[in-house]
Amino acid sequence: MAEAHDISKHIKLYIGVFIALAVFTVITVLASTIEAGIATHVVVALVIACIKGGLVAAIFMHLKWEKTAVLWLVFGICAILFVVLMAIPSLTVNDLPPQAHMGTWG
Amino acid sequence: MNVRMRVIVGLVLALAVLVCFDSSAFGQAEGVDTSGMTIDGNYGYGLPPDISVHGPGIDQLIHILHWFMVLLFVGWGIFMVRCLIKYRQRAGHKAVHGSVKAKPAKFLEVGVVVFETVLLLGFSIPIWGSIKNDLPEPTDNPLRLRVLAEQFAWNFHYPGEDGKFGKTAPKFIDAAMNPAGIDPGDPNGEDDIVSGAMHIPVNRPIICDISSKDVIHSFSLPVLRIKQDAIPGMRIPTWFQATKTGTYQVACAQLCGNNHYKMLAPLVIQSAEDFAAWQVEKSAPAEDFDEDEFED
Amino acid sequence: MSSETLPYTVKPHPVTAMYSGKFGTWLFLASEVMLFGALFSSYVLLRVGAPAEGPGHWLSHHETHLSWKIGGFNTLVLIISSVTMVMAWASLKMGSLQKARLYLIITAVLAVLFVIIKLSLEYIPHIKDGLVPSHSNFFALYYTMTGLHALHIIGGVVVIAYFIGPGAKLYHKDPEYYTNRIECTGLYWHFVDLVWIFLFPVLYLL
Amino acid sequence: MGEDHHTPGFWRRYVFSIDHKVIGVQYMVTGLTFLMFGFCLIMLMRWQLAYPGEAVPVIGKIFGENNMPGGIMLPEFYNSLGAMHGTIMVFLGVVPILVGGFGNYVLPLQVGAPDMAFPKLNMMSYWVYATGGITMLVGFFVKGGAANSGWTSYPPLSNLATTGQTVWLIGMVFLITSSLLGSVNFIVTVAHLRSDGLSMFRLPFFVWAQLVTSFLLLLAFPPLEAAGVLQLMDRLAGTSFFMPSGLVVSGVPQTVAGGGSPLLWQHLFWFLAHPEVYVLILPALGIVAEIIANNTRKPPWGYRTMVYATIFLGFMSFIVWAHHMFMTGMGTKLSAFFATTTMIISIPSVVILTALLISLYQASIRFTVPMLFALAFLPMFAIGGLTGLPLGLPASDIALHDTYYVIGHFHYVVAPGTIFAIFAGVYYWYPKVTGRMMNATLGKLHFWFSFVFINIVFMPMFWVGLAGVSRRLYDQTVYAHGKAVQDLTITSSWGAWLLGLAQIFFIINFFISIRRGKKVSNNPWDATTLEWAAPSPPPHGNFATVPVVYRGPYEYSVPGQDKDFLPQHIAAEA
Repeated sequence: MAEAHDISKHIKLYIGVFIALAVFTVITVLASTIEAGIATHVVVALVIACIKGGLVAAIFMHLKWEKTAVLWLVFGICAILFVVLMAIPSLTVNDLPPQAHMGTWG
Repeated sequence: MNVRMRVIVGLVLALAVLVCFDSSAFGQAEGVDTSGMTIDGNYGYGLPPDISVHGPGIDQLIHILHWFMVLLFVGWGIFMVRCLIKYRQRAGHKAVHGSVKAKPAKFLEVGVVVFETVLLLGFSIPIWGSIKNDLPEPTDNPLRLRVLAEQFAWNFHYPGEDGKFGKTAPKFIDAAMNPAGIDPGDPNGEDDIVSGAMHIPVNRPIICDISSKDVIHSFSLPVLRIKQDAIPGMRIPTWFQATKTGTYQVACAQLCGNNHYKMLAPLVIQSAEDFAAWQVEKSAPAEDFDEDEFED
Repeated sequence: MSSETLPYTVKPHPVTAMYSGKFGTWLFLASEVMLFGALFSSYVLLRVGAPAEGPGHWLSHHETHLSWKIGGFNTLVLIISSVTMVMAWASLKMGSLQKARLYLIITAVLAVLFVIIKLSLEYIPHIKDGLVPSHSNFFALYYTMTGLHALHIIGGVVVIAYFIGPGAKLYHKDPEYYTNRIECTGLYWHFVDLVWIFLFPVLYLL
Repeated sequence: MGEDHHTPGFWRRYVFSIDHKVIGVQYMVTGLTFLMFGFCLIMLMRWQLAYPGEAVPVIGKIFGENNMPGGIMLPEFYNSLGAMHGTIMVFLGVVPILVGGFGNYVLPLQVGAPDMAFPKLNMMSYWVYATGGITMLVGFFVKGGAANSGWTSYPPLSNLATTGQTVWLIGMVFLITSSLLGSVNFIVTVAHLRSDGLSMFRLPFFVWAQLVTSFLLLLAFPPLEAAGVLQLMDRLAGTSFFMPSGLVVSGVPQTVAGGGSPLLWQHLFWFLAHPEVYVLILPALGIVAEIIANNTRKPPWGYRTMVYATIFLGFMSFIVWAHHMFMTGMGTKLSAFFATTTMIISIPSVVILTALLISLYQASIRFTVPMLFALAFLPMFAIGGLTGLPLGLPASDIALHDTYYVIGHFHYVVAPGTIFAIFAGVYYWYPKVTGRMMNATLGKLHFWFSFVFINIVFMPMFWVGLAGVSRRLYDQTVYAHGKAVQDLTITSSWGAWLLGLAQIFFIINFFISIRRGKKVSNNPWDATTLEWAAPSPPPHGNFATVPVVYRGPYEYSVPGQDKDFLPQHIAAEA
């Protein structure tokens, strides 16, 4: 674990991350007001959210300083399963049998 | 003593599994009487009678699978029983610490893999594709009808003479007169037939568009080897072709409420002429829908 | 069994390089990822699968009446609370319980502020306008996701309050153990912040 | 439990204890009670199945006019019993016994730990579980009875169901939370609290099984928790997550917003519930492997293979779930994908089973009571596994989906499979917990009667299923194909009642042996793993001296040794 004098260096970093997060929040709001297709908006918003999330995880949650393979193993498993979980919508909406119809009536 | 009993029990089990198919001989005779209806077919302990074109494929797959299961189980069983007898603890007998090289086990595992691959690619996927994917072309002259499930009845909606379904909407539903919610203002719907019994012609492809008004049901025709969930908000086609006339049963296979068990309808497979006659009789303007005796 | 005699409650394990509490917290967060993942997955499914128009269609921005200003301000509140949380831990590392407590208090106050803003400027006016969960799938998801998130915040406030108050006694007995507990609380707190970082664009901007 | 407020420490020692052994016993006793209760529910249902519409003799009247007027079961009560049987058996019986009971008691001992990594969390998970269990039972007393939409609770049926369903959902949220807390605890315990020298590949197979199980619980349960919250919202706040547009219930168009998807629930549910199947079976395999190694007096064949197979099973179990949904209108591509993953997942199961069978080869087999149950587990699990094949192939599934064949299949896996493993484990570890043996004669009677009757219960179901009889039918005789196999259903019912009677041997044995059982040493089975190095029963903190591990878990019949077993913690002598 980091020593006391490292910590004081960290504090500057924390302030830097805070400013970055605030700036990204402003950017993501601004980006959403620009005229563009929904796909572009989704990509931009998610990329910015991922960067922000990455900063929080790396700096605030100290992942940058963790020296542990075990944790990455857990993250790896979790990430794979998360991807599987996020595949559910496409499983439900895509690959219906031919001539299947959404809706009971009509 | 334990060992001997084990052998006997094992043998009885294996025998029991062996007679598991083609065992309709144990069953009851033709013409079972249920709910005041005479149902055709010979029902017994094995698979029910099969009167569909694609059914033999499914039955064959089930048979092959069970022979494979019996073979594997008996093989395992013989090995196990032999081990239990030969390597039981007794004076002068000691276990061997070292690990045996189990080549047969590897063969077995590879064999299982190969066999499963064959079943999957050679049987299951083609059969599934032909039932769920390759719907009959219009040139095959299929009869298309809608199956609309509700708690606890089946509604069979036929397009009638013109081959076109009338528009449907929930607001037109009238439990007695218009259970399928056909728009009275739609000319396509004028000759539509809605019946509580499923009448279909023999030897002609049937496409059913299956849906539900309320909860999830499952449209099951055991004698035709057909099953498809009826899901509200979706209309899913499935098709089949019957090879024999007679009166059978439509079943619900998915728990749908208190009277789930009573959610059955007659399945009447008729010759083309009889079916045409039935259609004419039903589309006569007098009563669009007669209350079916199976409905609650 | 008192936890003092269990190994690795304070010192990191040589293989995992974490003390037990931290490993446990990370595992718990992994399950939280799956929890919120399932909700995001449902969001995508319901949005993509919704009819284009008519009953059950997905609400457009004009129909949701959600203000990005309030959402954005709340985002800032949470980010600041994350900074103060990590500062609390850093202060403990530098040996000052006094400062750490101050930072924890700020964190808790910001968290309460977040909830108050959410309630008074969003939930209550919305419900008065008839934008209740049963209004549409958008609002159903909005209330479920933000509601679950708010419950996580409230849970966090309880834990933080415990460590400001009675829990702080541990510091005098075993400062390192206390610091570790604040670190674990911090991990959880940052995760809650992280979830909001995704919730904000998904619900307010897209 | 007494009202013993005067003795200080009673509550801390026996009720709100943080000792993993007390918690393990609490889980075990609560779990076994629920198991028996769940079994009673099905014994009651089996009367209606065997003799539809006839009044239940003797006890029929006590269930009240709302459930059984004149002793005749109503369909709604039948559905409640069915749903609660499934829920209680899986979530309140088997999982708490396997993971909470055996896992809590045995796992820390087997890794040589003084306790679980988070003892207070451990206590909390038990009490959250108990709360969940009580909540589930409360369902029977609310208006409309307990949940009656099946243990799978498919919406929209469950959305429209009576209040019992809400209670069920709240109960599930408790149970899921309890499992999550427990699994975090298990993983950290295995990772951090192993004795010196106990490397991962020296862990007993049971510990590996528990570890993989914990990961399954940790990562598969949260989606169901989310789904449960969504269904609660549907039921309480009137949302329509699972309600599509255009629903018409009993002829009345519904006024909900609509736009939801009934299949979303099924995906989220089976995302948990398929891994859940492996949660039910992996610890059972672990128990069986322990007992087979101990009673064959030789190392089990292919220990590493089994470990890898288990890890692979765990992974694969997350990507097979949609084989429960072949009939929901799935295209060819998806069904082919899930059929393929299902075939793939059968391979490691075959590998584990084969490894356990080969372990019998060149062994010296002791037919102790736990060994009898463990041996019976093998063919029973084989039948359960093999009959999964026709269900995993979409084509044959068309005929067999939602029939009694499915019931037969998964009951062979969990009843004569997992529950036999539970009995094996109880007989095996009983002397560790109490310091006394259970009676062997009663145990053998219990085994043979159970073995015969349980097959009479479940074997006929395959024929009933092949005949095409749907599951969850209140009365199958309304169907021609159901009437033809009614005599098999009657056979099943008698099997179930006799199986119930056979459990009396166990119950008597279980309670009498606490006081009257033969006193035995710390290691009555001549076993090698670390739990036998502790005193019986182990004191607070478990081991007098912290054990150091010198070798793998199953060094039996090592050549050149006096005894036929070499415990893990004994330093080798030349």
